[in-house]
Amino acid sequence: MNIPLVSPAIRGIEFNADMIFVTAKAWILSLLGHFLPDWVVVLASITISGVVILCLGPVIMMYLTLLERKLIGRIQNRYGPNRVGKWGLLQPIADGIKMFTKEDIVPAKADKVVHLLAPIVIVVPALMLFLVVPFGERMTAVNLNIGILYFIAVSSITILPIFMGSWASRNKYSLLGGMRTAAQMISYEIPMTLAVVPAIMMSQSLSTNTIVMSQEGPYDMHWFIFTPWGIVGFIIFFLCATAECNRPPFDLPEAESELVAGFHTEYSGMKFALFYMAEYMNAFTLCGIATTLFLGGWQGLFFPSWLWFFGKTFVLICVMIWFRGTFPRFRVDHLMGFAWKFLLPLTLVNILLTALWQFTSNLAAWLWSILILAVSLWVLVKLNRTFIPEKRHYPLES
Amino acid sequence: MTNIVEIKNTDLAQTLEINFGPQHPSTHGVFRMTVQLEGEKICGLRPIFGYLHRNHEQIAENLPYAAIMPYTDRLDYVNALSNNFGYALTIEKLAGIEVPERAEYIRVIMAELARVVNHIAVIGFMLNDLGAFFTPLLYAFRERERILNLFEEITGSRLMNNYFRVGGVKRDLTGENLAGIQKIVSRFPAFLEEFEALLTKNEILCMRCQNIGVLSAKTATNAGITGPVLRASGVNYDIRKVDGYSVYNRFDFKIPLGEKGDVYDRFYVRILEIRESLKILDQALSTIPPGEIMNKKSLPMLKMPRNFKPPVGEAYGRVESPKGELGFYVVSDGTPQPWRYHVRAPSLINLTVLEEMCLGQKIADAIIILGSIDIVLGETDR
Amino acid sequence: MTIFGWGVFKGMMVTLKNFLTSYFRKPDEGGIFTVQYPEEREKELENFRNFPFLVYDGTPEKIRCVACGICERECPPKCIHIEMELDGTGKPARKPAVFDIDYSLCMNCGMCEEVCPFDSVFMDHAFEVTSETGSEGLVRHKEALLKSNEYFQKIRPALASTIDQKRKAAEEKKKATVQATPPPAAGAQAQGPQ
Amino acid sequence: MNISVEEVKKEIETHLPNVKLRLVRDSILIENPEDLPQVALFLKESPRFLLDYLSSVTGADYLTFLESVYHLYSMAQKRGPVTLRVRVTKNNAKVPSLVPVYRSAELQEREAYDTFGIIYEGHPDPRRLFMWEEFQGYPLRKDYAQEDTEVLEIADIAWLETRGIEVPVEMKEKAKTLHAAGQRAVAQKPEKPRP
Repeated sequence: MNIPLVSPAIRGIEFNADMIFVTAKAWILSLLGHFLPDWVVVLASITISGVVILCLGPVIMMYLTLLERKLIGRIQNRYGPNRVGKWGLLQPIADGIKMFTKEDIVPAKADKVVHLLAPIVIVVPALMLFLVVPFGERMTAVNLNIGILYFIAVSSITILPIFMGSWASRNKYSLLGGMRTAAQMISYEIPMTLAVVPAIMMSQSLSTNTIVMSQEGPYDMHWFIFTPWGIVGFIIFFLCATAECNRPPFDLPEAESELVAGFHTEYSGMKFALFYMAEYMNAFTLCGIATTLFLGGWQGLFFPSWLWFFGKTFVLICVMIWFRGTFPRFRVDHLMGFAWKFLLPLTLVNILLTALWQFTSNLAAWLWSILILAVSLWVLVKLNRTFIPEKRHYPLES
Repeated sequence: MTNIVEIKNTDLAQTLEINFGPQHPSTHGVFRMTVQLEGEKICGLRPIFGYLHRNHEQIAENLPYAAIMPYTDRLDYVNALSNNFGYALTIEKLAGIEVPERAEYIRVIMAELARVVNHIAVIGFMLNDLGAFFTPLLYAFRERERILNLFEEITGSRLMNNYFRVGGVKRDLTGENLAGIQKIVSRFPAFLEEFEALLTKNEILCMRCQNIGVLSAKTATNAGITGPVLRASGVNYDIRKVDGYSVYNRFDFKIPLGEKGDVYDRFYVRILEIRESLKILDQALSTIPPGEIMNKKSLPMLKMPRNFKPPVGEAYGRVESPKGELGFYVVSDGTPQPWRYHVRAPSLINLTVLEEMCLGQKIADAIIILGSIDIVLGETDR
Repeated sequence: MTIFGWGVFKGMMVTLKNFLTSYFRKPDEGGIFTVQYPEEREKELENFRNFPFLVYDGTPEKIRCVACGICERECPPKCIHIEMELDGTGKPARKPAVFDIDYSLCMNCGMCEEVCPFDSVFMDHAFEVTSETGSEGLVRHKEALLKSNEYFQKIRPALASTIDQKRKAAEEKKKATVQATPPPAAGAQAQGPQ
Repeated sequence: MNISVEEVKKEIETHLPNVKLRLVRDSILIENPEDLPQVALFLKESPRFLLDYLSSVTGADYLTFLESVYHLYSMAQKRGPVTLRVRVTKNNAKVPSLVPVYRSAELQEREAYDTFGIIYEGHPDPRRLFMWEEFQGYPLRKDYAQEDTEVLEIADIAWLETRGIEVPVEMKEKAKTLHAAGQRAVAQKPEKPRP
């Protein structure tokens, strides 16, 4: 008997590179559908997505570390890792083995349970964030209609495990790092959330899929970033995302030169690796969401949708790495000032601008929005004199 | 003024005491300070020394004069040549030995190269303390590497040069060496341009450095602060100009002065000092005379160090090392070993005002203030 | 007034430039300056000094060192130990029986090289010195320290050739004086080492 | 630019008639150590010399007495040095501190106290600088004998025993007798330098 490998319901899908993953999943499911009852197929569908995400997270994290070390190496005129495997491609695996074989040290006076829980708790929200990221057309794991709300809610959980870890370590450096984290992340949540609002307003949806879809247009280049409010929103969102995942120049919680290693001073081995993993996965998802919101998600010409998405996300990650290779760190009070006195007012102006943009969007709109932005920027810079470098004069005497 | 070192812990419940060092990524070695914190604000700071103490002075008092030279390398191991210079000057003063002209020029060239090495390394390390992830440091080290290769070629060692001798220098500079130095000097301004583009106008750096750790000229003078830290406070005092030792008075160079005496001034004064050093190097390379490199009188001393006995007396010699005034006080009793040998270490004395500069600032500032003072523990603890 | 953020932007351009140039520039002109050590090595510079070694002419028996002990006395960290070899009659043979250098103490200052009146001790270029037994394993005995004049010629050609010339001249001078007035001790000394 | 010592001496003697001075090796020896702060303050304030910068403070051991040496410079006039010195006996090595006049003396006086045992009276923080507080003896004095590292102290033995390391009985007894006598274990000088 001839069993059809592809069920008739799936046949309708065009078999092309764009849909390769979607088709593959559908094919597996249809194959299972031949032998097993329906509820198993539904379960399998969930499991496949889950397994893919669970594998994707760590793999992305591993190769992000490699990418970061390579890029920073090149920025500093070095090679970066190039010993394990060709171009150091096996370096993350070597690092993983090293992490697993390291002794797991728990300070004698630490709160053992919380100390153990913190790295586990931090990875969970980082993985949960992957659910709503649209990796490509029809490639969102769970197409929530409140996707962005879910993203904002889950991403803010990260503060908790960091503070848990820092508190449980009973180390003063950790404690300072934890306090800094709490202050920093709560402050940067606000401008980040407000920076998302324009995108939601324009797409009139909280679903990540719909937001991407609303950026469709001629030549697939009708991205939100090509509007004045889009570019401002994107920059604010990106800066806040950098601060949210504790990356330089906002890496105060782990400030190496001040607090040794900040909140993970007392962590070693795999627990430390989990903190690291969460940080990199957060960096990836935040860049992914930034892509979704402002860079048109999977929209793009010629190439498959998932390639566009990953390409855009990796460009953003490279910019984060570039920041790390260039900037000195902020100081606590400057960091807070930057969030509350500069970014927050700017997001409010931006929301206003978006509201106006909905009524008129033509060349004149461009002009007056640039005017409004320039004026508000000028006012903000004038109000924030501490951010402006003083001019110094250095006499040369004999 | 008298109660400077006492920690003011009026309310212990509100303050947090933290040990920075001796194992800490940015205390430049094994320096240790206990910091009293109110939130992130510093309300008390106490430096603790001695983790790298090896009684340099007693080691030297048991050695013949010539054999002390390699030990002076280990004082400030970032620029050993300045230490060599100070020691050689002091012994020459003590024994009344003249130095041939060419040797003086070679000394000036090498000491200025060492100054350049030290200043770029310090700026790089300071930026690392600020949190720039090694990029400025590695750019600085890229240039430093070229100079160190040159040192290796000329002196035989990259860091522990042991190059100066009482009455001259160990080895002559060949034409090839001079060309090599000239090449470095001529390409250095381009690097400085790049370095400044990366750093000096950077808003984050300015925010972090300006008006932090201000040191007034009066306090600086009274506390015996020397070197770039003093000049950043606006005091025009450079021993190269004041004493005019060696042949420094033949060169035309200026002394950059700071405006406010904060971390940014200290950082920028160092960059300007590199430019002045390059000017001195340019002049010295074009006017270096031919001739002897060693006083004939002191040759036997090098062959038989134990036969060298300076007359009974004492001498205090000082040089402008990149860290500040490096002084050597040597008392001779007519035996081959010095009776008393003392090093006035700039890194140590510049730390006198550390607490005063840090009070009321944030933790992150304390780190960069320490970085801007530029200490080397080999010299601080001796 | 400069635009707010311009300094940050300029800094980023510098790092971007360095990132790009690292791919095609030469190490000397702003490219990658890493020397990948075990495979690549920097050029050995003639004046580089590391640990001391002893020079012999021709065969290891013809050692230049006469065990005078000057280097032992002048060594600042006192890492050299010499014992004179005695010939059958109990007289010193002007040759070291024991010549140890503790590499774990040596601080590479080059003092021994400078004070040696017999051009016997020189600083080596070999810097890959390790031991599996801690500092005891780093004590080098005479056999390990002895290296031929050819080796010396190879690592430091300029210095070695001037010293060879100097020695040759001194020998000729000595020969001339010996031929003029042969002292009785000269013959005995020539036979001594055998 | 140098300052002639005779000139300085004459100036001090005219303004501070009670102070007894003597010239030693191009430097001014202040006969009575108590006069030191007075002289230093005068030299710092006097418009003629303006010696506002204390470069170096150090001690020296001359077997019969200890010396504290000060090198003064003028930053304002760019002149110097003027060397001051005071002499004290080893039993009563007390010199008034110069910290109220020059803060640069702060760490250097601590160093001189650490290495020579000269007590600087009135120093705001008279602790040892390099050595730990429990350290006995003054390492740069000529009569200082090095500690015998083979002999353990009582504290060391206690530390070892808490970690279950057995200490030979002779060592314990030696430590006890030394501790009772309040002495340090002093090393015999090695007869021959080590190979």
